[in-house]
Amino acid sequence: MTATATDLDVTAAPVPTAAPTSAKPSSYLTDGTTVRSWLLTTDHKRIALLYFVSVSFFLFLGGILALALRLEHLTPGPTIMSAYTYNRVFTLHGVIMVFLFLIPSIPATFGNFLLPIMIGAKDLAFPRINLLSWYIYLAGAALLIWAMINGGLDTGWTFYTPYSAHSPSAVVPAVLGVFIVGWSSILTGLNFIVSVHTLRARGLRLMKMPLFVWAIYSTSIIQVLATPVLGLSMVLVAIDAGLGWGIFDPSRGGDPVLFQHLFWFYSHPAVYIMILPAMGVVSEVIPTFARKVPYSYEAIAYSALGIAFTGFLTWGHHMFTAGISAVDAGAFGILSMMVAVFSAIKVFTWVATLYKGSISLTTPLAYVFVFLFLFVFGGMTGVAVASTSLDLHWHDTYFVVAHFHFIMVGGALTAFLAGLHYWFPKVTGRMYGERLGLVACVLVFAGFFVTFFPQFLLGNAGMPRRYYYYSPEHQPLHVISTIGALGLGAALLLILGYLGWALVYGEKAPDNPWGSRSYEWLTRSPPPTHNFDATPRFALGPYDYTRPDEDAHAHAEAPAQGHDHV
Amino acid sequence: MHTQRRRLKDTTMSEHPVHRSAADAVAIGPATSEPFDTLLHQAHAARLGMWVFLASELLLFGGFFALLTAYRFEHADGFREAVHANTKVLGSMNTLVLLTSSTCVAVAVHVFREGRRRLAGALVFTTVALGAVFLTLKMTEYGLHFHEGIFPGGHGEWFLHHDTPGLATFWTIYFVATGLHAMHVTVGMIFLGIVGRSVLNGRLPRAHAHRLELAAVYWHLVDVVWIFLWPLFYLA
Amino acid sequence: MPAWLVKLLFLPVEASSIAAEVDALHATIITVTMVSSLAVFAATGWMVLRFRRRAPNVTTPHIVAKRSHEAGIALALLFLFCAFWVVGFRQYLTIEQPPDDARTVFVTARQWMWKFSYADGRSAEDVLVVPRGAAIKLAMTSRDVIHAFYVPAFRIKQDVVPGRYTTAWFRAEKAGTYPILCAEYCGTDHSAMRGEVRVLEPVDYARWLDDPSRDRSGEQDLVSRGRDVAVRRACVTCHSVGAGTTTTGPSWAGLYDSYVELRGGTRVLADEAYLTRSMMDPNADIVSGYQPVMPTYAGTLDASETAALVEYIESLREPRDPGVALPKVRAVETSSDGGTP
Amino acid sequence: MRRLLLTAAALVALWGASFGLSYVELGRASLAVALIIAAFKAVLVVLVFMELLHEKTSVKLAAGSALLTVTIFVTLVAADVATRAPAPLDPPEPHPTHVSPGTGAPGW
Repeated sequence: MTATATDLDVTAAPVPTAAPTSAKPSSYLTDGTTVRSWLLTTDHKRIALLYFVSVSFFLFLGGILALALRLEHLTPGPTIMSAYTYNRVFTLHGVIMVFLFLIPSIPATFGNFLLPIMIGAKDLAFPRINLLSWYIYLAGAALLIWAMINGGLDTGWTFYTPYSAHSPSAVVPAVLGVFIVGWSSILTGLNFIVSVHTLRARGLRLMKMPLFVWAIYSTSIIQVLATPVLGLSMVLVAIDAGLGWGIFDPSRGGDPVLFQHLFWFYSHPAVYIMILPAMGVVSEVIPTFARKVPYSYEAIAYSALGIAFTGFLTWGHHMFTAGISAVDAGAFGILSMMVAVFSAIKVFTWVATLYKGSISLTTPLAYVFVFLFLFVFGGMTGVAVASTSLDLHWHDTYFVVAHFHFIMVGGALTAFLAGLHYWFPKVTGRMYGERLGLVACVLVFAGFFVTFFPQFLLGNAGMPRRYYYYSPEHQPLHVISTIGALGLGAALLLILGYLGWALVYGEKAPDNPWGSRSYEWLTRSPPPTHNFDATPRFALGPYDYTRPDEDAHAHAEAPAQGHDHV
Repeated sequence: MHTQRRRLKDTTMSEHPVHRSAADAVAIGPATSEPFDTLLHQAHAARLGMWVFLASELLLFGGFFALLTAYRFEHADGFREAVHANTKVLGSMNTLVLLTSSTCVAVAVHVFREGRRRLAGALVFTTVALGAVFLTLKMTEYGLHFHEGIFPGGHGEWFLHHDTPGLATFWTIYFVATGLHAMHVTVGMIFLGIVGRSVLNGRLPRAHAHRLELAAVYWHLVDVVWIFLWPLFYLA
Repeated sequence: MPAWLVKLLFLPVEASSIAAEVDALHATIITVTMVSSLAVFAATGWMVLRFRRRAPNVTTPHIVAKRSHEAGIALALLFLFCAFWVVGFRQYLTIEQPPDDARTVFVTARQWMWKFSYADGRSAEDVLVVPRGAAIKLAMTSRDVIHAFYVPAFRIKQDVVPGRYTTAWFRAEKAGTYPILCAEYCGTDHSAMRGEVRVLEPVDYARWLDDPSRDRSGEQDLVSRGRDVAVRRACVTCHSVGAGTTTTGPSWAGLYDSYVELRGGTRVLADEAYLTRSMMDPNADIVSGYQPVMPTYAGTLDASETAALVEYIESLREPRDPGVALPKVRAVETSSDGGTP
Repeated sequence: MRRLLLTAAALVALWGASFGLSYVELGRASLAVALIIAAFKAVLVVLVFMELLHEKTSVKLAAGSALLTVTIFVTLVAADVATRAPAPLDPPEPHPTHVSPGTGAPGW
């Protein structure tokens, strides 16, 4: 590579260190402390925190509902609620967790916070649209919650017609709420895509971006291209339920299976909206704590794009029993296997990255190991379900419930927790206690496994999902599952407790507590409002652990001066 | 080496006015929005943002294309019958109106870049007027349908005499899809109207031509969607 | 598959001709799943011990993946997954295509019961009786929303879609009684929508066929059961069942399949789904001219009572063509024996 | 400018061709013909009017991936409906798709 005046500086010449910062440097947290300065902020970091507070609230709400469902299943008949209530509670749990927690969880919080920093930008390309997307999210969420309180919703989060067209519950406001939340997701994705293409710092090639950026970028593609179809199918359900025009009503020549095509065209890729950012977190945490260059940067980056692409080809595997043609079932079956290959490549690359590293088993890495185990387990059961004939037994049973909870809780939530611990010092400027962190991680793993592993067995035994009454012989497994869920809930509360404590009393975090090479650690903890005090020079790659810390840092720092014009 | 080539591609602009020369960019001055250094840079981001948004819009209508294709397989006879009953002449005139309007706005962008502000403004408002003509024709069509007794949801008298399976579905999708399209036309008209005003009164400097381009590109997408809806609903 | 493995996996008894094959694939893939996830766990665990950080600020080598290795692993996995798919899809095709000698039973699903109509014109609710060893083809449709016909012991599941027929078939290989479940969420009493398959030895089946009383199977037919429910639950104190009389609620006579005008001018078709909804959530659609005084019957009426009531209200429509109306069988179908046992 | 006007002329010509052909009985091919002509028109609008030819790679990527995704979507949905085995039976009598005779008013 040639170094020119207008190009990336890769010369090894040491650069003068930035002037030592004053005793109490301003950060994005202290730069304006009024409520107004938060609610009208266009700073991506503050918006990320606004999102974080919102999604945590909905995680809590969805979690309470999940516990209520588990308690109901302590006995085969009525325990604490009626069938009528049960149907509303599981719908509410699904809708909140999918649309209000999982979809925005990592992209809108960590993605929002870190993506601009990781590409050396001052903010996202459209800061005001970024704030707008949070308000749209809130508006959609408010409408959804309003619908849930005024009339409830008993269609399941899948809104299958014709049931949703006939359901006596508040289908119309609920689906419009989902429609609105969808726009927030599209705008976030749009912002990320444009930022990656136009706001990378000088010399930061695409293939030098941190892998988390690749993951978020791939996620954004799905958000932009799949969400509008969800929007359309929600509008059509609202029309069928509210106006009775019957687009999917068989009595007027409609075909309810087509609704399922439209719905899953979004909702299957939506699974990758949840898991791809999680993979991005894993790709950051492993190199940092193993102090190791990823075994294959390209494999991880390209497989993220590959998953995003093949994600669009596989929705039909939700419909093997729905009455689609055998040809389509076959096509969707084999296309689904492609996703598994891309995911497996990632797992191999991550594990291989550990080889000959210098591994420090901290809380984030512990969560990543939990992720790896649960993700492989959950992913392989996905392969099992995609093997068409097996799906005929498992479809719509607890096996499927266990499978997607392994991916979404075992995968996405675990990675969310990994990211939460990993970036906690950067975001808050405080350190959390490592010992409690590891204890909580073990508890989360145990609680999760005890909750969901029995559900695989329930599915094998032929227990359908969304069942209020179940056969008494399934009771022992349900009781075990409920005990696990209580444990998982307690572990999450423990995390909430010690992180809240650390927020106030935790010791001050250094700028780069983990000795990472990734770019977000080049700035202060917490970062200043414009992310970097001086225009950073990304001279080394984000994973260069072949040099010692001092050497690496020398490359990263740049003199404080005005930024260059592109 | 590779790096350098990439950078060149990113910063050096082609001859086409979409990408002004780097020197021009400096003349244009600083960006008006925080994360960008130059206006040129900001304009590119805005254009990319609009295209990504249009990609999203295309998928929104993609849902209709999928539904129409599938239902055509299921109800071939019903769809043929419904297409024959549709107001073909009016619908086709509307296609011509939209094609003309697209031409107008494309020329408007072109002449605005050359500095012919008044002509550009006039063309933009011609486009808006053509949009209004489109909507008027569309409303006339709806009126004719209602008069015949064709209402969405398979309601109305017409369906008493026509009972081929698929007719209700065709008309419902027709009303929903063209209605959604008409909403996009309206949004496009508002967008063009706002930009057109600032073109006419000179408050949109040449350096900000990308704002006009954004409105124009959006208008073209509305046209492209209609180009496909037209044969599906009116021709065959 | 060996019985201990079936037990270990918590699977139901293998009662159909395809169950053993499907379970074999199941066991294979689950074994691969367990082994691979444990291998990843073990590998990470070993490396954490072997390569634990001994000193801060050490440098590590840059080990670059060989393209050939990456491609090799990817291809090997693709091959493995495709092998699963080939086996699974072949089984799927077998399960989807009924053999030529299959006997047809018509299945009508509705909230929340199953109705089985045999080709000789007789029918029964919630109980499907079949001989062991014979291929049975189910031609299924729904009267309201989507349901799914699921017999865990047979390893088959098929959605039952309104407005069209879907098919499933099975060959039961063990005599006994197996539960039928609805696997597609269909409303309040989804989990109570249960039936059973009685697989009889051929001798017993012949005896059952000749039993003149089997039409009723000792039970009332659905319409008269609905009438009883209407009286027992005091529906008829508010709803008249004859013409003319105005009472607290809308009359049931001629209600089914008519358009009902609601408050606010909306008109809805009184189909099965509407009737069920009106019992479960009466305030969802208030018929114009009536007060919202009806309490919800969700939790009061059980699944079969609801279905019987709907059937009864249907019977009060203007009479068109009385009798059991079996759907028209297309020409391709009539050439076979039509499923007459 | 010349290029814009030439494109406009081509669009109008294609419109005329499509409109004229709709009066010719082509049977099942008529929709295919109309859609192919529509595709040509769309390509002209996108490449010339929307200046996609001169945009940067990122913009081309956005347009291309949207097109690809829509194609996948429509193809795989259509593949299902087109290859479904014929139903073994006619469905039970459908509900009437209309309101009671005489009332032209919509049911909403």
